[in-house]
Amino acid sequence: MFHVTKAYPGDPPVLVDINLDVQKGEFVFLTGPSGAGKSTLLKLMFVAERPTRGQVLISGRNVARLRESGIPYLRRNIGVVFQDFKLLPTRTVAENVGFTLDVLGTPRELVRAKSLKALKSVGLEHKADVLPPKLSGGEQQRVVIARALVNDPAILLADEPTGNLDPRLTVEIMDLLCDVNARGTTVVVATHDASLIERYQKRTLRLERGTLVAEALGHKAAALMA
Amino acid sequence: MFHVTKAYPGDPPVLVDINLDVQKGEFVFLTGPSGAGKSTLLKLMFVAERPTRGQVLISGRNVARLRESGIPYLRRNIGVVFQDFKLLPTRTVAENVGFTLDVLGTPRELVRAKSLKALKSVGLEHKADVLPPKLSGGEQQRVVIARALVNDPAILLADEPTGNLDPRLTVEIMDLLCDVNARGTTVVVATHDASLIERYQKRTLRLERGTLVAEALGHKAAALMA
Amino acid sequence: MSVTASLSYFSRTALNGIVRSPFVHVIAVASLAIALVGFGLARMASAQLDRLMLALAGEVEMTVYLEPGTTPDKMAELQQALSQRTGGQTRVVSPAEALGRLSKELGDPGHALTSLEENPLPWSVEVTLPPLAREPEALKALADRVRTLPFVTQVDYGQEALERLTAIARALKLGSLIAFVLVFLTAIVVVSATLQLAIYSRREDIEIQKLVGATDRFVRAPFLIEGLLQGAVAATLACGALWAFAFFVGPKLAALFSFLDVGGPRPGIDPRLVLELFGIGAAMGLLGSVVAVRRFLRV
Amino acid sequence: MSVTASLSYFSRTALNGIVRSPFVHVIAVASLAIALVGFGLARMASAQLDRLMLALAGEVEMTVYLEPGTTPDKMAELQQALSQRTGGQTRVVSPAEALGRLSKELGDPGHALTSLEENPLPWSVEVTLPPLAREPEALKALADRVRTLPFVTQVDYGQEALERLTAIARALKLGSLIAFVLVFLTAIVVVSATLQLAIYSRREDIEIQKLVGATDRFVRAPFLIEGLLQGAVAATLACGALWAFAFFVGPKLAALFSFLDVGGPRPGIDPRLVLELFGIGAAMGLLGSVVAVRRFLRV
Ligand SMILES: Nc1ncnc2c1ncn2[C@@H]1O[C@H](COP(=O)(O)OP(=O)(O)OP(=O)(O)O)[C@@H](O)[C@H]1O
Ligand SMILES: Nc1ncnc2c1ncn2[C@@H]1O[C@H](COP(=O)(O)OP(=O)(O)OP(=O)(O)O)[C@@H](O)[C@H]1O
Ligand SMILES: [Mg+2]
Ligand SMILES: [Mg+2]
Repeated sequence: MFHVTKAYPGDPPVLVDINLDVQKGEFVFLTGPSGAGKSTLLKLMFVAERPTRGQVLISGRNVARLRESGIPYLRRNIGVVFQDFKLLPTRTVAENVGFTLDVLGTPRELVRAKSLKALKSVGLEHKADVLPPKLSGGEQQRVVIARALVNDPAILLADEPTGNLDPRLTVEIMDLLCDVNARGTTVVVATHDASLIERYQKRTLRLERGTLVAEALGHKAAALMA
Repeated sequence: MFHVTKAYPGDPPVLVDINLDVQKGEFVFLTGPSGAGKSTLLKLMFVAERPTRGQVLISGRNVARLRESGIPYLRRNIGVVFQDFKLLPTRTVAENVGFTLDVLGTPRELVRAKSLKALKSVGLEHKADVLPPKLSGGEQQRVVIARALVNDPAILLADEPTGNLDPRLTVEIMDLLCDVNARGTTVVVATHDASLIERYQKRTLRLERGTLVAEALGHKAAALMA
Repeated sequence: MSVTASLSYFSRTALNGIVRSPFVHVIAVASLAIALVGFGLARMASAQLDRLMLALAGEVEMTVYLEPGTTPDKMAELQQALSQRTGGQTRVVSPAEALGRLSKELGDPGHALTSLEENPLPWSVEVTLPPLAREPEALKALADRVRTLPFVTQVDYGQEALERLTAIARALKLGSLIAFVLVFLTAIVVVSATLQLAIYSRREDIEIQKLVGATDRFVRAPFLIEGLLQGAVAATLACGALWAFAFFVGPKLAALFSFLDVGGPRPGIDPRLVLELFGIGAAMGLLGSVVAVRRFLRV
Repeated sequence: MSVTASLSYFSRTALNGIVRSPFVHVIAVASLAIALVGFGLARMASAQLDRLMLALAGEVEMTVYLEPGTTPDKMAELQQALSQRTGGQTRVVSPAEALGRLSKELGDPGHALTSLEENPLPWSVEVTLPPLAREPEALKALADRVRTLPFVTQVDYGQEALERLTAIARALKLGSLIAFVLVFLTAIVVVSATLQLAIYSRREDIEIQKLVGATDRFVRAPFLIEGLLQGAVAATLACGALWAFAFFVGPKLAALFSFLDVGGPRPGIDPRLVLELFGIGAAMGLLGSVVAVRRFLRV
């Protein structure tokens, strides 16, 4: 799904000559120190940023050259958990989650039902009608996860999805992501949490200063992080 | 520093009859599941929220009844690392950090020098003149820590200060907080990270659904979290 | 999604937007309403001004003096010719009548005039001119032509007074045109500024909408509906304000000119003006939204 | 912190604010400037209107007709009395002069009047009235008093024409008052709205400032300086616009009234008006900031 990529949004290049291939239906961890370029890499897949050079192939299409008007249709197939949440502070939690469905033109009742189901899967159905600023950090993070999952996307990009969650919830959420993956969704998770990488034993890519320095499975990768 | 406290910001009480005493110069971890009320407890100490009942004593003064005009002076003695960062997107990193000093009326050159020093302590001196939205999640988190430390506060409240940091940086930042504590600052850290609690062996308070359920040292507390 | 379903979704979203951040909407509506009131006042003033000027100008009459000894036959002939040429009503005035009027105009001291043995005044024809011929230039041309008719010795039409009134009318027209242009420019600046700020305050919404895969059209639709609604509400408010103005201030203004008999009772507001206000309000709201939302669609 | 140091800090912060989000500031300045231009135009129009009305009213004269057989002594006495009472210039007109004027006014056909054997007109005194006495009511009272003087038979002063002009003047004054009030209300709404939105877009800044221990005064100061600056810039722009208006449009307006001799060359803009504009601009900017910032200081 991914080919040759380079990107230089700032003055010094943030990502340098990345080569990477994620299979359909795969579960991949992306790790690396703060500022390594993990979020940037995810943004490229999502066309929130365009690569300076190289190409990003998703289902065989080079999204790096996708024209403006095509972007929304690509994004509808990708669920994203943003590191900085990006919740609308003036809409209720259920509306925030349902947003992804509204965009697809899903009928109103169905939107509400599906949103509540997604919220339930992250344990927040009781907060459906609350405004995001009144939620705790971990609750907000789970809302974002619910939003990313609500329309069963083909690809799920999760940027630090458990940074604000306690260990028990972290495991629950990761199990949820594994379930989603088992149902066919390609999942890419950027994380700093070595215990997760160790626990789930998935393919792990390590970024450092914009280059891919290691690719390993489970505890080998976790060992590298210490 | 703390006495009897209760708080009900929302409909169901978020914190119920909390009793807690933090000594001057102590280092305390605050832990508990998502939505337990850790952030709310920190906000009470900071007078960002007022308790519905009970009192919060800081250096012998009941800040729950502090009048509006007294709040700024209290806050100048408290450094805070917010869970949601709260950086000004239109000011550079150095300016954001220097903000705390500007408020105190520190001369301009000194502000710049001190800000750079604080940024250096979190490893970000090279990003001093960048705007916050151009930083990675972990970088933003470190800027907030630098801002909280820049004026050597008497009390440091840190809400999930390492949620977006890789293990190596997490240890660096925690060591920094320990240094600050060693120099006499009272430090309260809210965190989900069991490995931190285990590693640092400090007094740990566990909140669950608004009540203090356990108080233990180091790995005993960490064991409870699994 | 069916058209009705999406329309209902967009309307709901627009209404939600209005309910949730009433502040910016109140401001946008207020500025639109003020602009429309300005426009409506300018229109009403311009209409009133025309009527007022007609009334102020009063009856414009032309007096055509005849040679002594013109026979009644010739007079009738001339009267007809004048009627045709000017399109106004004509009336023959005898020297006796003219003297009577003159002495009346002079008041008491003029009384002595009626006792004169010999009437020094000539026969004349008075022409009441239709409004079309009242422009000073047209009148001058007409007078020149009439002067060449047989038996006519002189033509009089209060040239100076007419020119003065026409100048006033022109100045008022120009003044109201300037005021109108100013009001309109202000309105456009203010409305687009407020709407830009209103949408600026929602750039986060737009950004997030685009991030979850909304098309530009999808993002824009609720804003356009909001703009339309704002325009309609503003037009309603403006109509109310104008009606109140016509009701409370109008009579006072009219009273000042009561001696002029400006015409029947003032109509509240012209229904055409109401339509115009709604049309312009909706157009401005829509246009403002289109322009304003465009700046924030590039994410 | 010393006063100069904090002033410099606040000014720097204010300037930074302007440089970093120029958009809201441009809008605030634009709406302030428009409001000030409206104010300035209203002031200029009102001043011009007064001069214009004086010119339009022309010379107001009162003619006092005397009894036949009044001796020159008595006339001189009366003349002096009238001078004192009215404060205007007086002039005795003989019947011959009066008849000559009348025949001239009547034009050609009136020529016959000069050939009359017996002059039917009385002696009279003409009083040119000073501006103060030109109000119709004052004039009427004056005429009534003059009428009771010895030897006076009648007093004439073109009552109708004067009333007409006065009515026009009043309507214009009322109209410009309404326009002025409208412009001013609009200005206040627009300015406070824009400033509120401008500050609304910075509520995050305020919140964070307060969270790191800034006092209300500390938060407010840069906004106040911004408001002052905006007011000053807006006043400068408004002066420029008014000057351009006086320079380009003024002569055209004046040309329309050239026949009236309104007075010497128009002064560009009155320096007092410039001062007023700066004062009002600064006050509005400041007030707008104060009001707007207050809403966001409760965190
Ligand atoms: N919009 C931008 N403009 C310029 N530089 C940027 C921008 N976004 C990110 N960067 C820089 O790119 C680098 C990589 O950022 P990125 O967010 O990809 O890091 P990350 O791996 O996600 O880090 P973290 O684990 O802290 O979230 C950082 O040094 C950051 O300062
Ligand atoms: N402003 C608010 N108004 C109403 N309810 C609130 C508000 N802020 C927080 N809450 C509620 O209070 C509860 C505790 O929130 P708090 O932020 O203290 O949790 P936390 O322990 O910090 O959780 P996390 O680890 O997820 O950050 C949550 O259920 C939250 O929904
Ligand atoms: Mg990141
Ligand atoms: Mg929290």
